[in-house]
Amino acid sequence: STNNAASGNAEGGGAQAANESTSTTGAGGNAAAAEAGANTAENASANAPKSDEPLVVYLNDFDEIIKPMFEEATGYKLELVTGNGAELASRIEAEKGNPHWDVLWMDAMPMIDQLGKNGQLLENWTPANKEGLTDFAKGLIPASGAYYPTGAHAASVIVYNTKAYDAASAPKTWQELADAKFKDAVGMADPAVAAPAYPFVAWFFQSQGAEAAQGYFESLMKNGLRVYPKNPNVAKALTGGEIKAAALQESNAYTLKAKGEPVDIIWPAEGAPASVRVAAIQKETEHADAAKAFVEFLLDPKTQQALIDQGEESYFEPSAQGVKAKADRAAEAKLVVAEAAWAGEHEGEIKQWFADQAVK
Amino acid sequence: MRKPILEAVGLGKRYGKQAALQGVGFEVYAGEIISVLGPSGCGKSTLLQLIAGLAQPDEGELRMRGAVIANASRSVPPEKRGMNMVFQDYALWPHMSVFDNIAYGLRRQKKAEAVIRSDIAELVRLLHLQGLEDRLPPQLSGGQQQRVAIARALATKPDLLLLDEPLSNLDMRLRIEMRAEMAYLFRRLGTTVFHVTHDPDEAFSMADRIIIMRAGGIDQIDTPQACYRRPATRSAALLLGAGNQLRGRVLRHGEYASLQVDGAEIQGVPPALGAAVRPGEEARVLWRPDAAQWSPDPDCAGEAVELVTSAQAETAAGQDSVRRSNGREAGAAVLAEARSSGGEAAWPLMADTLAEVPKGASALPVRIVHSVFEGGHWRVLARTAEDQSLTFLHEEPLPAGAAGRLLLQAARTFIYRIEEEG
Amino acid sequence: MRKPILEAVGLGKRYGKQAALQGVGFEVYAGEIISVLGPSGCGKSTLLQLIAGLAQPDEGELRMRGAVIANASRSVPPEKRGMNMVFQDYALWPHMSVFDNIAYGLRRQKKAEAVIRSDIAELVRLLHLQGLEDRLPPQLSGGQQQRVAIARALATKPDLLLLDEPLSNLDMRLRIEMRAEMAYLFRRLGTTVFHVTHDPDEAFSMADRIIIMRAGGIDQIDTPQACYRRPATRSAALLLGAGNQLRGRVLRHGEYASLQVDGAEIQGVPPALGAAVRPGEEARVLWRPDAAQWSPDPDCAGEAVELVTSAQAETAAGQDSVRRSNGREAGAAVLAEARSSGGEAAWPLMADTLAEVPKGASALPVRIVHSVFEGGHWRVLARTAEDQSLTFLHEEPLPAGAAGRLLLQAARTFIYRIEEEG
Amino acid sequence: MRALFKQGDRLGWLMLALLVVLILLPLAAVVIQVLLPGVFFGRFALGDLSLLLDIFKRPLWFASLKNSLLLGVGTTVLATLLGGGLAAVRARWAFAGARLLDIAVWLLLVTPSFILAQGWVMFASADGLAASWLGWRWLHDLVFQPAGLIAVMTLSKFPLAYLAIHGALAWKASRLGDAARMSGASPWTAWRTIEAPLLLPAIASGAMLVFVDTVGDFGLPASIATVFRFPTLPYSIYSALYTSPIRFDMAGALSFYLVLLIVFAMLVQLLALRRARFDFLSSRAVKNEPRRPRRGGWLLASGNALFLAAAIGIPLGSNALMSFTGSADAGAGGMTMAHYKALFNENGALLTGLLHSLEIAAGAAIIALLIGFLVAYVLTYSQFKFRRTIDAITLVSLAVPGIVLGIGYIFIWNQAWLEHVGLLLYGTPWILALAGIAGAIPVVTRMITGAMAQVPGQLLAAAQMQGAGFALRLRTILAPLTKGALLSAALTAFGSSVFDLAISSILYPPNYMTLPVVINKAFEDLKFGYAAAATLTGAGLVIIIILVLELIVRPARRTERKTAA
Ligand SMILES: Nc1ncnc2c1ncn2[C@@H]1O[C@H](COP(=O)(O)OP(=O)(O)OP(=O)(O)O)[C@@H](O)[C@H]1O
Ligand SMILES: Nc1ncnc2c1ncn2[C@@H]1O[C@H](COP(=O)(O)OP(=O)(O)OP(=O)(O)O)[C@@H](O)[C@H]1O
Ligand SMILES: [Mg+2]
Ligand SMILES: [Mg+2]
Repeated sequence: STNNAASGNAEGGGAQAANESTSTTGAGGNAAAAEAGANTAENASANAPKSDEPLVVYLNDFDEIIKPMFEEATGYKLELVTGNGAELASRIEAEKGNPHWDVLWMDAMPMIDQLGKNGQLLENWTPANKEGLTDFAKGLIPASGAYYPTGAHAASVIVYNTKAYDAASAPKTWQELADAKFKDAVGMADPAVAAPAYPFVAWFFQSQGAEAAQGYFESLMKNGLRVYPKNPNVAKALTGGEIKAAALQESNAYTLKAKGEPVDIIWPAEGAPASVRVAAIQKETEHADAAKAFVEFLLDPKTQQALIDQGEESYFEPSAQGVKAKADRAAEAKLVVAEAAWAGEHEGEIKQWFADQAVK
Repeated sequence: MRKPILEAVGLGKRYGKQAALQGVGFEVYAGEIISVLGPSGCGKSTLLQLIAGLAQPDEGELRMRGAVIANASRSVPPEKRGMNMVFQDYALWPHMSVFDNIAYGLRRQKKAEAVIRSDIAELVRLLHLQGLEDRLPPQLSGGQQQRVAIARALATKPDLLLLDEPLSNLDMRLRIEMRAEMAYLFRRLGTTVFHVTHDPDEAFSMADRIIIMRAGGIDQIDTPQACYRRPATRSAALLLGAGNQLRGRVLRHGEYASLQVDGAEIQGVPPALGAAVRPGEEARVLWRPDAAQWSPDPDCAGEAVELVTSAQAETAAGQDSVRRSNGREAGAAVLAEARSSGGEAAWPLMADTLAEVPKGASALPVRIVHSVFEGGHWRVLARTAEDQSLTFLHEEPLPAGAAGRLLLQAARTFIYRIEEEG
Repeated sequence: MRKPILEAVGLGKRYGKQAALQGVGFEVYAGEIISVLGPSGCGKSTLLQLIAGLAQPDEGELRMRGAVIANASRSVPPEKRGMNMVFQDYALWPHMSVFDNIAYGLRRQKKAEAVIRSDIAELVRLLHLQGLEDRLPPQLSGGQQQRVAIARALATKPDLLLLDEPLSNLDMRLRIEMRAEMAYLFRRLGTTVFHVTHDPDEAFSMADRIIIMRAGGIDQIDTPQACYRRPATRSAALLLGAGNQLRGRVLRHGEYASLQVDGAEIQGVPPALGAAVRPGEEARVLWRPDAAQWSPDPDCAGEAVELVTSAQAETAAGQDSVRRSNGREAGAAVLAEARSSGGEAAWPLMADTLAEVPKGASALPVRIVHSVFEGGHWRVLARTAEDQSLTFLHEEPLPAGAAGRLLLQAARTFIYRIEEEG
Repeated sequence: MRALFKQGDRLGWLMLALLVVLILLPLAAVVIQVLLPGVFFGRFALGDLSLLLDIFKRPLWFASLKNSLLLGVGTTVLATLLGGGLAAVRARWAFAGARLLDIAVWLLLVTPSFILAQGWVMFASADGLAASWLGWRWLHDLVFQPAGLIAVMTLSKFPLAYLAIHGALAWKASRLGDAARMSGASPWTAWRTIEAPLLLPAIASGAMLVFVDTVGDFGLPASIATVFRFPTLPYSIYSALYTSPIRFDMAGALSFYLVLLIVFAMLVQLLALRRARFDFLSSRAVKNEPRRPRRGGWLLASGNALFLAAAIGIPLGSNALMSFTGSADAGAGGMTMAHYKALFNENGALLTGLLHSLEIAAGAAIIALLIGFLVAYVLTYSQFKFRRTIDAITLVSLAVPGIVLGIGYIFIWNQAWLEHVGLLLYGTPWILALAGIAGAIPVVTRMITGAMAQVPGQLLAAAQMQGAGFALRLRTILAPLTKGALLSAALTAFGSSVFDLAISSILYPPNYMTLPVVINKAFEDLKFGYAAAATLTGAGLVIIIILVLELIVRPARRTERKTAA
């Protein structure tokens, strides 16, 4: 992409940067909006009636802090729709005829990847902050540039109740969860229902092949695996004693631990399948400048640092270089990612397989 | 000529397969009181429902002041018809006090509260409901509920008032008082009234015209007198009290027809409607229990007299000899008077020469079964030679088994063809 | 001596402050039919409720076959009393067909289904409900509902049957038929019956004894004849048809008392209960409209005759002269007959010498107001010299304004003290 | 009465139109995805109709259908018995704590089912309160199995039956019961054969509500059924919707089966109510006043207390504990008011959410009451041809998971052309109000229909004869006679839509948080204490509002009695 250089110097999602970047995209339809973005809100309203409308972002986390942060930093107004990943996905799909969102910022990379494939996302735009991303993050950016990762966290880590096990007796690898030692003691979220659980199983299916993965999960189920609708249910079951160990979303796990619950976290050596939070812009957005400014803002290391320091879901691996992860987050946290395109394509059948397991 | 306020043409109404009304037509003139008489289940309430607009006819048409208010395809809603109604089951609102029940219609008319109060005070007085204004309907007796229902309907001073057996739950005294007062009130207000009743006396005393119904149709519409004197059908005759009916074979036909009944020849008025009776065919003869006069057979006379004597002894001395004037039993007496008054006596009956049957009358031999006290008279059950049973009224009880003859006046004896059933 | 099946002693029941019943006591013998008569709201239904066990007395006691079944502290539940009841408002179950309504009690008795079917077929026939067995109650006419209610109560063949105005919604013919059939049935089955009615004829024809109630208490318990001949209270007299009442001042007291009423002296039967009337005090005189005989003043006679003549012309020729035997109007005729029959004439009245008043009778000068047709007779409204109004029955209408005298028989004229109100 | 027809017909069409717009259209929009998957995005490719038959091929779907049916029928039977029994006892007798029963019923009704489920899980799980505090280890196995699920469902759903039946008990058919006693029936037989059957319309309504609500519930079965797999239709719908590529067509096919279940239930109801009449209110009808029992008052009181301890104490007690400790493990942490404090200091997210929810719920309840009342009128008194259709539609929004309906709402109300006519309601709070109304209609209509069945048309006809127009008749005769049910219906609608999560989470406009969204979010962020505190506070507030409203409307009864005495 040739455009990214134009805003290479920009740090933060300033109005200035947005102006420059759009002026070079050559996307004529956006010219008016671009100009408006460059001026103050009042000026803008005179030229383009839509420009003082807020930017609408659908997101599943960080809703408390992102709005003031962004508005303060850029002067754009922001409106948020929060929800869990699955609900938002449905909503986005249902809105397909007349989308209300300008930017998506969710940890649902396979789904967003599919949106890109269906041509719903703004492509061929390179944010200035792309260069500042880590290699791991850069590796996740699709060729079309339809979305950019803002961070990644483990869709599942192994968490155990310290009252039941100690560091020695606790399960340490994914494989171990199928061990008879842990019969009737392990829980996880239902990939058919809980959005974050999908990247977890997708990695098994992609890396091990469908059969091996199915064999693995079947062995877990035979071992009395309890499948809860969502991760919070798993967390409660774990602290409540219903189960003793679980494959639990990273942020949930650390939240529990931070609250003083008797749990401990194990990062399996083979890696924890990651859920990648990405940001994407709607193709037909009428607020392209603000949208781009928002994505730039998210890729800004300062923003990411702020999210880690103040955010609710602060346990993640930042995508920008030079950002320090949470201090109590394991240093050796190894993330592995199922390829987004692959995961997106196979999502239907894999989830279906899991849903059908519910019958057995 | 007066224009009718309400006209019905060929009204029909069915419930499922069953026809509750068919081919009903009549006219009602402003200010008239019409009483509808008919056996239970003949469609009286259904007719009122159609007039009220609470049901829609399946056939025919209803017009009010010339404008169609209901036919099979359209129906002016009840509240726009300016009528009111007393329902057979009262339909009082259980959640409202007596006062509110009565005031409801007045409030709908947006009357001032003071006017409402005084109107209701008046109605409450008229219907003897004083002191009950604050009760709820379930706290009233049956008759009180019925009176509240009447008051509620009278309150709105409707053009046309529909009354469905409005006095059925009242004691006789109140009923007679109420019907007199209501008739007076309606005439004073010029209210047109359509009044269903099962009490012929009520119909006679209130109505300008009577509609006699049977099995969903109308048998007769006429003045009370005309209906009384010549009921159009057997059913009408039965309704109007002609409770005795015997079968016989027609002998002669003319101004009076005559029938061979169990050996005796009975003269009577032939049917006013339909085909004339033909000699030889079977027919029925009907008369009111009070239209027959008992005359004992000479050989039994002594017995009968004896019983009368013992009955006299039973009562307070001296009262009995005049006790008889009470009522419907007095046929013989009337005849006696007619004779003694020297007028053109149509029935020159000698009280002592019983074999002689007066002109215009017939004699039917009967045997007494038993006697039932009914206040002013005894109701005597008897049987004819061929065991058809009948009743008549007599001033004293008659001994079972006594034989004698009943004298029936031709003008008050009605003959109907068998096929005019109902 | 027979033992009573049901005894009531000092029964009292109040609704809030208002006493619906007080001090009610009576005895009922097995197989008796008791009719309860009383003005609307006097407590008849309440009394039935107490007997049925649906309400509990506040005072007094009810015994059945000697055992207490209800007093203020205990009450045998209704289903254990072996009674059944026809409710004034029928209380049919809307969710059950006619058949199921009637079968309910039989099913409770665990009768075989075949027996139930045949029992019900019988009842359905008796009550003319053929073809309605599968209907739901709201799909019946008022009279049909009432008959279903009767059938339901008869079905269980109770020891004691309570009937609350069971025939009020039936036409006259059916009413007379039903009461005869029911009386026959009860006597055959030996059912003891407690029967509330507002129709004196019904009471007279069905009852062994009549209870006359007023304002929560009992005024009279006696045989129909005795009640008819000497109503114990003014209220009873009114209930039993003595609808005329005038005020006057007592002149004399004795076997017959006499009253000065608007200038005339009227003789009548003094009250049977309570203190005797004292000369000088105010009192009321009551009589039945059919117990009075009209005699026109000589100077008006021509006018009256003329009207009679025109009335004759109005009807079919030849009928009119015998039309009069119809009914309650026949006082004069009776007298005439009495005279002509040569018996010990108590009332030697000459039809042409009107000034002469027979012994045992009184003459009251009146002036005619108007006449109302009532079937067999006309009801004539008249006023006394001092404008008290009254009615009597006459065979023909009388011209308004005509003056004349009413002849009242002392034995059928009742005198009551003013304080015996109600 | 029959003449209320014409009016009924006009009204019938109006109501049908309204219900179609509010409920059927959105649902149809989803179901039609089976036929025309792209219809709302301008693609008219024919879908694969064989999807509808997949219910017999896919093990999951088939099991879901079976389980839903089992759960629905089981819960319906038990909850109707329980609710009906309680309502009968409550209406007949006055006993200590009777008022608590009412409150408990409202509490259960307004609390979202996932919160109730959570309470049960906390209590009954292997290391839960029952095991750790009371040592009831057996409880775990008892609860976590299909029968246990049905039991828990029963304890959560009986309020619907209770309210529907209690509303219809406002008037007493005592004369009819008396007639039965006279025919030799014992009090119990009289109740069984006369009084209870006369309540059949209300019982059927209650049962229907329970059935439909059970069949449509996702949260509770999903949470309880973790140990034993027990997928239900809503589960399958969720998994279809939460699977990308998102399969609206599958959700549509499954919703179609939910609708079939309703039709099935309605057939059963039709059979039960066939040909009978239940209008017993006459001039003799008296208001039902609970009496003190002669004996056994304490039995009722303690039975009630025990029952409340189970039905309310367990699910809400566990949550309450959670709200004070933030942890299911009661021993840890100790008691704290922190969560409650937090409710009010986090820049008021909860407060504004709560206000939004109350606003929407109040508006929705009032409008739904109006619609429900008119719909019930059409169902009860008119001969409108499509009465059954109306009847069926009113139930749909309860059975079909809110998210499906929500998606339908998006389809319908987010079409670009609507913008030109100013009706682009999606994205505005109006859409929530509409959805709220749609959600409230089933409950409202059912409850009112049950009570209305008792009022004979004759009473309306009488008013009509007095010159009262349609609206007036409804206002002065029908509404007062069904007042109890109307109140229950409105309050139920209000209470349950305050917490209606599914619909609001998919439809809420940007920056228009509602209470359930806030709570759900706290839950997802593992702020269990906060979530519990927010739920209890919200529920408490709603209950207070409900009780106050009841106090304002109900005492009319007492004054009425005074003037009567
Ligand atoms: N809803 C209904 N469904 C079916 N049949 C009905 C319905 N209502 C009335 N009927 C029948 O129609 C006929 C006429 O009924 P209607 O009520 O008009 O009689 P009625 O003349 O008023 O009798 P009654 O004097 O007993 O009140 C009756 O045979 C009755 O059974
Ligand atoms: N529930 C009640 N509350 C208050 N008063 C009542 C109640 N029920 C009846 N009453 C009153 O008690 C009196 C007696 O009523 P009851 O029903 O016994 O009269 P009734 O003799 O049967 O009259 P009717 O012939 O009119 O049916 C009436 O004045 C009535 O108003
Ligand atoms: Mg009728
Ligand atoms: Mg009564």
